[in-house]
Amino acid sequence: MKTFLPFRHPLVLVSLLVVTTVLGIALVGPVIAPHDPLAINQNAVNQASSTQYLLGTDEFGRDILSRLLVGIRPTIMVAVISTLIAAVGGTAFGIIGAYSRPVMAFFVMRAVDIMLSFPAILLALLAVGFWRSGIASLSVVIGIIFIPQFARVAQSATLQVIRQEFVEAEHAMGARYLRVVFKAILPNILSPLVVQGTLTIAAAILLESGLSFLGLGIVPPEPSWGQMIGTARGYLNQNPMYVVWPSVCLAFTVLAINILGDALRDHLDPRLREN
Amino acid sequence: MQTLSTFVIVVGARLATALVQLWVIATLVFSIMYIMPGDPVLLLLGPESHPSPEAVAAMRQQLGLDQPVLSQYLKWLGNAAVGDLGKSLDGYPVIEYVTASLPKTMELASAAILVAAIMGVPVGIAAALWRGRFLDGLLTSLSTLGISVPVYILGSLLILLVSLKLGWLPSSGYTDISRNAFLHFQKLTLPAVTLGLGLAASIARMTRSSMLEILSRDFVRSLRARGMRERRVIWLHVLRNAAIPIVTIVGLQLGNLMGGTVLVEALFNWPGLSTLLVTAVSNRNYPLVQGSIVTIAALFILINLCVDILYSLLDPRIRRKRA
Amino acid sequence: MPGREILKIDNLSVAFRTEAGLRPAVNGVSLSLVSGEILGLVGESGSGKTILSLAAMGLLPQNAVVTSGRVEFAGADLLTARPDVLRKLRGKRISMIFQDPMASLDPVFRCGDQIVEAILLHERMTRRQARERALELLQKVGIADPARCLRSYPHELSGGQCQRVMIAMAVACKPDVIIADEPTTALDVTVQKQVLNLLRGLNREIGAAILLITHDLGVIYEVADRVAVIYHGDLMEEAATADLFAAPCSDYTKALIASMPSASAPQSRLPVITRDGSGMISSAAEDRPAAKPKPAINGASEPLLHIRDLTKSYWVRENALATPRAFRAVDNVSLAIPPRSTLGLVGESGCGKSTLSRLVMRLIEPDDGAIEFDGRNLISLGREEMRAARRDMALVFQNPYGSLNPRQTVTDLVAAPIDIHQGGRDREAAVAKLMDAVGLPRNAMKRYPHEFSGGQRQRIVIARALALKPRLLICDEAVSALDVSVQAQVLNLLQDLQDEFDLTYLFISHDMSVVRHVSDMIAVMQKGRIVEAGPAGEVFDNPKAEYTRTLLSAVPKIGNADPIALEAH
Amino acid sequence: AGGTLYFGLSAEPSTLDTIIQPGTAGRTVKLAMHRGLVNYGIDGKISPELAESYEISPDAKEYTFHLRDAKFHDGSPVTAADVKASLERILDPKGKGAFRNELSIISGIDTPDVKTVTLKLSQPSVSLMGYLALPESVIVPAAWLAKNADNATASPIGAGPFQFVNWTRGREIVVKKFPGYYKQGKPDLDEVHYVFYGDENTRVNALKSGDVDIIEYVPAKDATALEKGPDTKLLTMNGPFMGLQFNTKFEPFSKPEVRQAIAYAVDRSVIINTAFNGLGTPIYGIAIPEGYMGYSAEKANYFSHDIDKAKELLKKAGYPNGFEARLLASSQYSFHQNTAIAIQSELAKIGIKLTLDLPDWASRMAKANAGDYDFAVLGSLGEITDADWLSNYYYGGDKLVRTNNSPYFDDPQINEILDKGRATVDSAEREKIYGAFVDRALELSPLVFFMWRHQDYAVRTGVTGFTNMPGFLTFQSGFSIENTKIE
Ligand SMILES: Nc1ncnc2c1ncn2[C@@H]1O[C@H](COP(=O)(O)OP(=O)(O)OP(=O)(O)O)[C@@H](O)[C@H]1O
Ligand SMILES: Nc1ncnc2c1ncn2[C@@H]1O[C@H](COP(=O)(O)OP(=O)(O)OP(=O)(O)O)[C@@H](O)[C@H]1O
Ligand SMILES: [Mg+2]
Ligand SMILES: [Mg+2]
Repeated sequence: MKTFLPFRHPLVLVSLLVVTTVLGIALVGPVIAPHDPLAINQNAVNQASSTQYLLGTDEFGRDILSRLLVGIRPTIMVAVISTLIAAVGGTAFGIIGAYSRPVMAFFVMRAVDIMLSFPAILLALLAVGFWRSGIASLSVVIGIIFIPQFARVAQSATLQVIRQEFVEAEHAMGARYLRVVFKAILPNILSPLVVQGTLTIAAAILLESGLSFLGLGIVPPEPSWGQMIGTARGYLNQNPMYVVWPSVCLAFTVLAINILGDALRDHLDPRLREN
Repeated sequence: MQTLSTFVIVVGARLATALVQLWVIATLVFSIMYIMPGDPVLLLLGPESHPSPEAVAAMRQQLGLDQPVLSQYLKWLGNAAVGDLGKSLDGYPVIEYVTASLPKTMELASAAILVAAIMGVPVGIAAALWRGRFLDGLLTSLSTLGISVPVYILGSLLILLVSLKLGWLPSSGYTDISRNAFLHFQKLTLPAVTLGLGLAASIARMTRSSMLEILSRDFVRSLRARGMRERRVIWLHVLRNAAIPIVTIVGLQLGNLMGGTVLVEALFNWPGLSTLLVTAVSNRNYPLVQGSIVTIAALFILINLCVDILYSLLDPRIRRKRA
Repeated sequence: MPGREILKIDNLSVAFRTEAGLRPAVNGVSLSLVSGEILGLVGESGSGKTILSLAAMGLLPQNAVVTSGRVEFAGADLLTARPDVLRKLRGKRISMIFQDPMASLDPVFRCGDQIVEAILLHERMTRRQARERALELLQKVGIADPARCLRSYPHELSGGQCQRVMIAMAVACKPDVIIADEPTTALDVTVQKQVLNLLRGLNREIGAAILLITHDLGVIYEVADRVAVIYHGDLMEEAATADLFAAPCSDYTKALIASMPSASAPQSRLPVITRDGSGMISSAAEDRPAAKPKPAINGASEPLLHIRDLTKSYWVRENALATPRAFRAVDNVSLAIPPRSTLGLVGESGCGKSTLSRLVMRLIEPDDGAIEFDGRNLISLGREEMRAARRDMALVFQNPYGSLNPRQTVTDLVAAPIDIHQGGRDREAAVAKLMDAVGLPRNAMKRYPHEFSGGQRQRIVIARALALKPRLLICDEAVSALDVSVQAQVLNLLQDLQDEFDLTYLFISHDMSVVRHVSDMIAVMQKGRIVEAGPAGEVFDNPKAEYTRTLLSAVPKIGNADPIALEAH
Repeated sequence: AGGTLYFGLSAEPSTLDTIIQPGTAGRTVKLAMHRGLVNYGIDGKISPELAESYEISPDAKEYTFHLRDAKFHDGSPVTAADVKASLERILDPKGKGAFRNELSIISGIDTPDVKTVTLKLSQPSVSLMGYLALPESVIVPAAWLAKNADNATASPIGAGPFQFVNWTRGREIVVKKFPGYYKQGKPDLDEVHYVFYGDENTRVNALKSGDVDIIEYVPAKDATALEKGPDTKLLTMNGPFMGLQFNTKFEPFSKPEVRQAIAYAVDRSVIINTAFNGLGTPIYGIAIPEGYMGYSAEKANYFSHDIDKAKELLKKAGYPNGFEARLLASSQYSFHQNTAIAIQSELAKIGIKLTLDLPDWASRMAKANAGDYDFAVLGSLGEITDADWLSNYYYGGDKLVRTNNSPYFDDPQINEILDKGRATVDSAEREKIYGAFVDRALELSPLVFFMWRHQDYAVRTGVTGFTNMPGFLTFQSGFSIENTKIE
């Protein structure tokens, strides 16, 4: 039996707690929200914290706490799905781009270059043209946007790994392509990938608010963290806490994910594992 | 001689591919722009005007938008092939827009990357060296802030503090270096720092991870056994071995800075390529969109080429013998 | 010249933190090193020699803890010294030659730059001077083409060349103490002699004290003044060399000496050290039923592996801008190995042995020539056919650490061929059996490569290569890091497998007595060419090529006994 | 006196072509460089500019202008020929003149002498003066036009207070004082830099930090802070209105009862308090500013916030349980989006379930022009102060889908009233006509209005003479740059 994570570190425990809480709230958020997240209260616009509104209200007088709680689900779904898409797709491209026949690798990497230089805004607009706005389309678009970045990271790491003798040893044993990829390459490029993954999760949440500007995103008035941050930035002077709350939630979630990522990363490196 | 010619062939081949890539991109953009909803003529004729169908038709004809898509495409391609990016729908040559914003974007991007690298790499190294200790936790938390606080908000806070409260730096704008060099750099500082801080965080994360990977290698032990200063071990040997993922992420960021800094450019009113692109897209200014994307893509391809070359310079094992 | 005591290891104990608590590696060892002397340190593979020397340098792995003791050097306790004090001592006054040379060089810097850097760390001179010095050092350690070596990156050098680069760096600043951990495992006997002479010279010239860790008792006998024997982390005995060989005290030492391959007839079973129920250590060769008769060597039978005119060049550059020049690493080599026989390949370090073995596995593509395996030309095989063909061939890499995936456990590593070709059937059991066969404890199965000693890693690689009982096994210095007893165990194993399963071996080694012991035929290689080949007896007794003679004369001897002559009986 | 003024514009003008309506930012720059025969002055009245005086024939079919001795920036005098050439360019049926339609009643342009221009109309119109006063009807030299009419990159030349210096793409347009301007002592400023600040927060910060001296389009959320100062001053004005336009082609919005129900259902103060940060004035009738023709205090509160009435109307229309519909707005402008959100929540109370369609502005415009929506958020104003501005919003006619009207709304009665109003010279008579219009318009309610929104400029203290022009003219406030002084 392998122990999966170095659970013992208190920081890791706390992070685990944060992430499970976030996931838990994603499930039950609408139930525990103290107010209707969409209920407008024109007499309580941009208010600071009070007993009625624990974290204050937004520009519509809606309860920020409720919106945060309800907004977790779309936020997390978009972040996780898009990161998964980007990670799987990007890693595949990257490995092919480094560890395949030269012609194939060349074409794959040049295709990645093309995707990389293709502005997100166009891709998003294209998606708006074709799909209804929503979590699925948004996740796919964001996932695609981050694929090439993953691909470059995976490719560079793979390039380094495949020059090492243990990959040669796999060849000498007659290992199939996929075995080399999964047993020799992947475990050894995992650390930059884990880092890239944690970076992508944060970036995806933030990008979501950027894309809602183009009409692709969680359609208002439905809440999501990215959108809350995006809107709140306009009210920095008037209602500074409006931007603080979602930012803090995001920061803590991302921090927890990062710490878990680090722990996972360090754990996967047997030379660093705490004995 | 022979090396020189192989070099020329290799680079030549890559440049030729670059042209193909640009063509693919241009073609994709062209198709997307036509699929996308929105009509440039309506926007050009003014939001509040109620153009007659004749006027719209006349305008279309004048801009060549009445032609079949394919012939418009071929015409654009023909011109682009000889380096003519065509005219923006407002009549100005696209190249004029591009050459105006390109240097500004490059300047901001380089400054930001410089800030990011100068901050990110040492932070990453420190986190790796103190792995699992307090400093690591602190730096991890700080860089997470850098990742999860949107640049826009970071920038707003900086403006609020440095510019509005303290009055140290101007809040926004761009001044030509020839007109007032001091003011020029003053105005560059805040946007570069804002962008740089966000990027520094990712660089730090990647540096930490990559350093850890190398620090556990045996050769580090033998370097120490030779009595090498820890500083030299870390900064020269370990860092160089750990450089490839770092260079990758810096290259990616540099590329993103070419066309992905809309918010920061807007916040600091920095007239760069991203703003150009976004304005062009929102005005459905097809030639300008084409022109700016092709420029951005060219930069991207160039950066990637440099990064690829850098890989082989950094790690001799990646160097491939080409027949 | 009564030397003064420079390095004093006093009651040193080191342990590793493991999931099961502290696991001791070194137990209360006391040693002292006197200037001007060479102290040989011998002991079983995994007995803690490397850990002991790392402790002395203050370079223990992260998970190691010193549980007791002191290491005194120049009046300071190295175990508690401040980092900058340690730094100033290291390299300049006390230096170390590491066991695995490939893993110990920075892969992204040219070897020349690394040597120059090592020199400039402690000596005040210009880069240019340092470069000249580096060149000179490389010449001294017997590198034929020092200029090219300086320009090369570690991966462009052979194992022996890397090892000599390490040695050059260690001696560059003429330190007072040199800890040499298996410094000659990859060196042919002539170069080995040259290197040992260099160390000796330093030892004489400036009175440097040398701690020489090696498995080669011949080397110990020739160069060491005193010998310390370590077993399972305990110091067994310490005596002057002559005394020790003449009258070993401890059982372990006695057993060790008795296990030397030179002490047995070729292809006979070698004695191995065993511990019986009462803890008594003894050396014994168990008999096994007589082997099947070997096929006749002068080949009526079709050879299993037939190499014809194999040629391979590497492209090297004089400088960054120069035109690459072809460097022939393997030059028109032809060899034939009949099934169920062993071909011993010996030769100068850097002559192309490892390249040849890679070529045979088609890990690199030859420029020219043919490789016929079981009648099929491997070079004409497609990707998938080649993959299948590799089921029947295995290669034990020269650098055991490099060829082990750092993120896999020993079980996964050793079971790899089973997973690849047999879908992982009965892997656990198979691995456990292999572990026993190569003398590794079962509890090693869950550990990762970095937790092992050099010799243990080598055994993991051997176990992996044997997992499927390939028809052809290429061993590239496969037993160089093993002490004589373990070596004997492995050689016996190879012998048994050959007898039982008709395995064929291409055995690359620089240890002439080992080669003599295992080989049916011998090929001698120099500068990429085969200079002599023939039945083992003939080549040893009646060498034709000049180089073969030089080689044979350089073999270290114990007493007046010529180990190879001994073999002949 | 003198000095350089930095003016923070909300966008980069898409063009400086005079006859195109380029939006506020472009107009502001245009009004620095150009003058028409007449323009709207800072008091909101028609002010004679290049024409010293003018007469309108009693049948309102002939307008005569007497030009003053004004010069263009190239030194040439402003002549009747220039006026003719400029107007003809607008009237070109294939041209891109934004107000060609409105001005097309001009059937002939006579130039009896160099200083006199006579316009003959095909039908009587009193609204013509308003259209001539727009920044799109300014006069440019005939010679310049002959050379540069189709050259968008030519440096513009006009007869306004400032002359063009350069346009740094993406950054700013610079103009400098024209010494030969026909108004004595004007302008005061030596140079004006029109700097483009697309982002509203950045624009506000630039003003606060002193990077610019004037900004337009002050976001509602920053208005109070800028008003308080201490370094800034707010120039506030009720300008544009917010409302809804309905696609009347199909049910439910083809039914006037449904539209009225919506007018009753929406609590105006919710929109004002949320989307506009409390700044704005509710409209319960038709968006005719007080003092404009057609305004009636008594009809100004035709609707009230009355949910019951709204439900009743819905029932009458056959939707007792409400219905589902798509509301078009744009995410590019937060006040559009926020208005939509507020409306969505208000209409939910009478059972109307809305899905919001919030694309970027270009897509929104394309949809509006194709009539591709159920109903849409409208944020606009009248171009001219004359009551005829209503035609643009209510007239049916041959083009039933326009940017600002309710698509497919075509009521013969309203069309007739509007035609009559335009041709009637007597203002008492007109007053009555537009009174009738208001009755009919409220009854059918093809457009529903909610509020006047503030259209604010903010200046740094020390900037004087800049005027936020009243009512619909706020977007032409750039005119007052000729009076602007900076300390
Ligand atoms: N990092 C580590 N973690 C845990 N155990 C280790 C580690 N390094 C070495 N060991 C164990 O410590 C023991 C002593 O190792 P050491 O490397 O000193 O052996 P050695 O005498 O040098 O053997 P060899 O001759 O094979 O090189 C071995 O049993 C080895 O498995
Ligand atoms: N990738 C490479 N590029 C250039 N030269 C190389 C490369 N690999 C090996 N060489 C050179 O080819 C020669 C043969 O190397 P090889 O590793 O086969 O030697 P070897 O016989 O195994 O030596 P050793 O006994 O020291 O291991 C050496 O001189 C080495 O420097
Ligand atoms: Mg060892
Ligand atoms: Mg070798």
